[in-house]
Amino acid sequence: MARLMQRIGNLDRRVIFVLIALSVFLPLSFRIVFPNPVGAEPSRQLYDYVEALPAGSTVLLSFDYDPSTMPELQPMAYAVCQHLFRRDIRIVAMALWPQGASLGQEVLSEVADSLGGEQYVDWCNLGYKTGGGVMIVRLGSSIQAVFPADKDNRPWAEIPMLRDISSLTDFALVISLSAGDPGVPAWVMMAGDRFGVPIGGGCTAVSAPQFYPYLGTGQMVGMMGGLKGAADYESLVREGTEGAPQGQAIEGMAPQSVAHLVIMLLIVVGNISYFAQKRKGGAR
Amino acid sequence: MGRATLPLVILLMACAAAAQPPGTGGREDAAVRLSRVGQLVAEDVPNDAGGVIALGWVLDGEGALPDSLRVVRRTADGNETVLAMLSGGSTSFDDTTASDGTEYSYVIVSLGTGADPVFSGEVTASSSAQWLHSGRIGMLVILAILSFFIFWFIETSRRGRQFYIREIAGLASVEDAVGRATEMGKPVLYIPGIMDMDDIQTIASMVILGRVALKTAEYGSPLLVPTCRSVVMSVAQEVVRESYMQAGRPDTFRREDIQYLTDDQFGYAAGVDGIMVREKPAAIFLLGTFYAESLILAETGRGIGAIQIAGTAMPSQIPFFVAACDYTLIGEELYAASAYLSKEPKLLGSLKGQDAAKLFFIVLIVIGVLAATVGGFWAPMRGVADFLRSLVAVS
Amino acid sequence: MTWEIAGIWAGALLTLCLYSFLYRDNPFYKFAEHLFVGMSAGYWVIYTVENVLKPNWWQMMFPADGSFHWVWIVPGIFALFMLARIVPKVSGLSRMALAMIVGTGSGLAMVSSFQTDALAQVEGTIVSLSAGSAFTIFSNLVLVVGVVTGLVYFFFSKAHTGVTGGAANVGITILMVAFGASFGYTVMARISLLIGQAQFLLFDWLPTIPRLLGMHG
Amino acid sequence: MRLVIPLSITLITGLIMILNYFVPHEPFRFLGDNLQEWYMIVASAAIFLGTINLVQVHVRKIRLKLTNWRYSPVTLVGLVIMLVTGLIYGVVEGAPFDFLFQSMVVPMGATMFSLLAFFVASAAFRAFRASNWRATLLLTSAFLVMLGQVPIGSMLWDKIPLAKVWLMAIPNTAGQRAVMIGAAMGVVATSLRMIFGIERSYLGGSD
Repeated sequence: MARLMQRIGNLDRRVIFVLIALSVFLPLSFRIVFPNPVGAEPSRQLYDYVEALPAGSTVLLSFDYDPSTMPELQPMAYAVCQHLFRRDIRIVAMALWPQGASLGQEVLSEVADSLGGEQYVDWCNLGYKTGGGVMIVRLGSSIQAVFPADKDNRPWAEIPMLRDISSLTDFALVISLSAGDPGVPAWVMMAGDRFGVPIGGGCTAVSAPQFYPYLGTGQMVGMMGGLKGAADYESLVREGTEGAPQGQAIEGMAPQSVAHLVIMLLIVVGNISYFAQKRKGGAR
Repeated sequence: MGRATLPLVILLMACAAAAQPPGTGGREDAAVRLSRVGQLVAEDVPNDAGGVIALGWVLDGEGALPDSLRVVRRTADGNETVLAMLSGGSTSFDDTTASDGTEYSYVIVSLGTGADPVFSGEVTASSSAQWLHSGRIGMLVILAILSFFIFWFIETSRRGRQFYIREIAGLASVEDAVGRATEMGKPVLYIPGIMDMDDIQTIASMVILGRVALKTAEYGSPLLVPTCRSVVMSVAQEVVRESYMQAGRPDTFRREDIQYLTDDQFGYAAGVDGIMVREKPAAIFLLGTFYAESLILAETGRGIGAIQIAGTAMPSQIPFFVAACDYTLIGEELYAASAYLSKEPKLLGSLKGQDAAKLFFIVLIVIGVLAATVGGFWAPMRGVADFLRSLVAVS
Repeated sequence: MTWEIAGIWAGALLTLCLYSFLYRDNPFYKFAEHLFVGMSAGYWVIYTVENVLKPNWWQMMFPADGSFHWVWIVPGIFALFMLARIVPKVSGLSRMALAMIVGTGSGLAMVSSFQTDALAQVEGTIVSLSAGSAFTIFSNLVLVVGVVTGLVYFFFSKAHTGVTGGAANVGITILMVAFGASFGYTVMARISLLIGQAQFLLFDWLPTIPRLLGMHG
Repeated sequence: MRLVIPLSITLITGLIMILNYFVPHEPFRFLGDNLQEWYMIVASAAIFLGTINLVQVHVRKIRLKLTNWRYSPVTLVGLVIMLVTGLIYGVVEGAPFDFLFQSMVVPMGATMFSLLAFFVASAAFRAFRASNWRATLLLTSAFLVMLGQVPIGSMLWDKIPLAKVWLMAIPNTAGQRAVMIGAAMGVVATSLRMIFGIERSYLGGSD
């Protein structure tokens, strides 16, 4: 028994590598999906807030990320857009990052086609503007001044859904999908604290901890953190309405769960073999 | 109306409008009434190099949204210039053409097709440059105090005062790591991080490289230094050559062992991994700024069984070095390495100054927390806590 | 065999070559590694010229309107000093350029890190231990004790014995809990990188094989 | 003493950057802003030094037939291809240079980055041994946070995700803050030593 423990103790790294490879490639190739119970997580707070919004209100969705953080933030965009269209809430999209505008356009047009949303009536994309927080302050007084026309240069006046929108306070909620700076902090400081607009958000797993304090103080009404947050929102949207397509985040959660389990098991096994050897009178 | 009289008419209307208190509407009975620019404020932009006056206003809601707003500036001697034509919804404008010290007065005119121009009230301001950034005075004071500590202790160390420095495990083992490499006839690998010579951790790493090179020169084991930046390569070559000269072994210095790989973060990681598995160094130093590639290097280094001494001030990467390396210099310990290895009086003195600075912050935090806690019951103490916070707050 | 498929195949094969390193060093890894170093070095030279040297220097010195701004010669001279390292005779000149880089970097680092890493963190740590629920008070206490004892751990000029020793011990303990937490937290981000590459191999590359065989089969 | 000029340049540039931060008034704003542009130009221009060194090292390897010299041409060819396509076709999207970058360099970078998934596991297996009570704390907090990240964690006990949030919000913040404040003191001291020429080894010695 001790020899087995000793061999496990210094297991060849390559066995661990094979285990990790399998735990990622297998669930992906067989498209396995795990149930994803959503506790009282910040992602649920955001879902409940959007669920409580009156139909016909308008939400500002800001795409503040770029292709390098798509794996975590693009599934959030799909989940949020599906939820907003199902609640027939109108979406005004914009971006604080240059590539965010085209990423947003991709998501909005795809989700709108599948759920019958009509551009310029149910959603529009104002595109990217530089300036970060400073630009948001100007949005507080007049959005038209900052975005005289939308991403495809269609003048503000010719977009029917924007007729009764003049400044940030006309939005029922602002959701920022943020990969870093400028992003959620700029929206919370400039739009939330200064103009009192409710702020929701989605961010990468790495930057989630620094936004938890905003949830505590109510400066944010909810937040999706990393792939887990995206998967939570996806499962909540699917619970709310049947027939919603299976999201990418949920598919990503299966290999994540298996890989995490494998690593945790390795730690446990490593310690068991360590203690077994120690009781045997120190490492031989 | 001739061209010449137009400004005159505007002037008259400006006086007429100015004479009237804003907001009382008035005799404009044109078809469409434009909303007037109210609460106009003009002030010098603070903490700048001068020459900029910031205008801010709000459109009173009575009239229609003007198509455009004309910003008019007048100097004391009466000549008038139109600074800009803004879109109807805008509520602020920066006049960056002001020259310091001259008094300007500003009027904003709401314009709309088929409607009379509506004039705002007139405000005056002049721009100026500030010599000291008002938001950063607290920081300047604290930085001056801490720098004084550091220089003071460097001075006392110059006058012969001996300073104690505690044991730092990672640095105590530099000697026997290089010794072990020499016994096994294997090279020593020094990885200075992936940032350039403007990064303070890379500068600290170059200083430590000089000390490590002294050891490898004495022991005679090869020293490999793959770099991710060209400037770091040339500094490393210079520093190592100097150490080999000081150790009296200029002949064993091999410039080709200090080579540039690529500026790419992961290209560099791939290249260094290749060097590790082929050269099989017995001792590996990872000192400087690292990002995600830290664990790629450290875990490969452990795979070949080398002694690894790592050090970085990147909080996100320290956990990976702690997990994969034998010794890890955490944050400030990286900057203390040069003083520890050289035992030079002025460097030990500056360490003593750093400790004094940390003590200063500990005292500041403790007093602040006590004040904030007691402040819950006794209001003036909350003032103390707020004062301390404002001291360290920087805008 | 469109360019697009060729690109996917090149990427997939090089991916497999680099993954072979997990087994052990082998000719495939050596090939991919050397190619990666060469191509990325070449990429960064072009990137630096196109995105830094041209817009921030050349076009500033010779703007489109044909005028000439002499002030931009100064960085040009320092750049030549830096490149003088190639010529052994005058390589001493490179010290001037080096001194400029180190001086600017040190000055910038001193003020920015002092503001963001020191003062902002101290300001954030001055919290009340009497407000909020018992749980918040406990959390704030752990936060303040953690920061203060953590700083004591970093004391160099005093031996970690007696009171400072005790405080430093508490400090390093909280540091270890912090490192454990942040290690555990980033596992998910690292796994999602592998998921991304797995999806590239499984869903972008593999499907091209039947299409290729279909064409030739 | 030949080092006087470089050391005075370091002193002047260092002071300019500090004064630029505290004094918005004219000479320092202009000098400081320009200096930040200039030093980036100088540091970027140095990239040619590295490329020349890379070529020299590999040409020497081929000439002397050192171990693995057969792979050196691969690096040189890769370098030349990217330089040539970059110069001829430019960096516009879809051009050969961008195609080579997107289809070869980017996937190789992503693959090296993804090696971390394997190395995180092997590092965790070996490092997280409860050898002493402090290592046990390190192991437990990592274990708890990992458990809190995946759905299974919340299924076991719904407090686990909250424990994860607390571990990340309080001890992790405290630890990171202590490291950052300490490191900032190190930065201030090191910068002062550099700017005032107390530390000059980076300039190398006599020539």
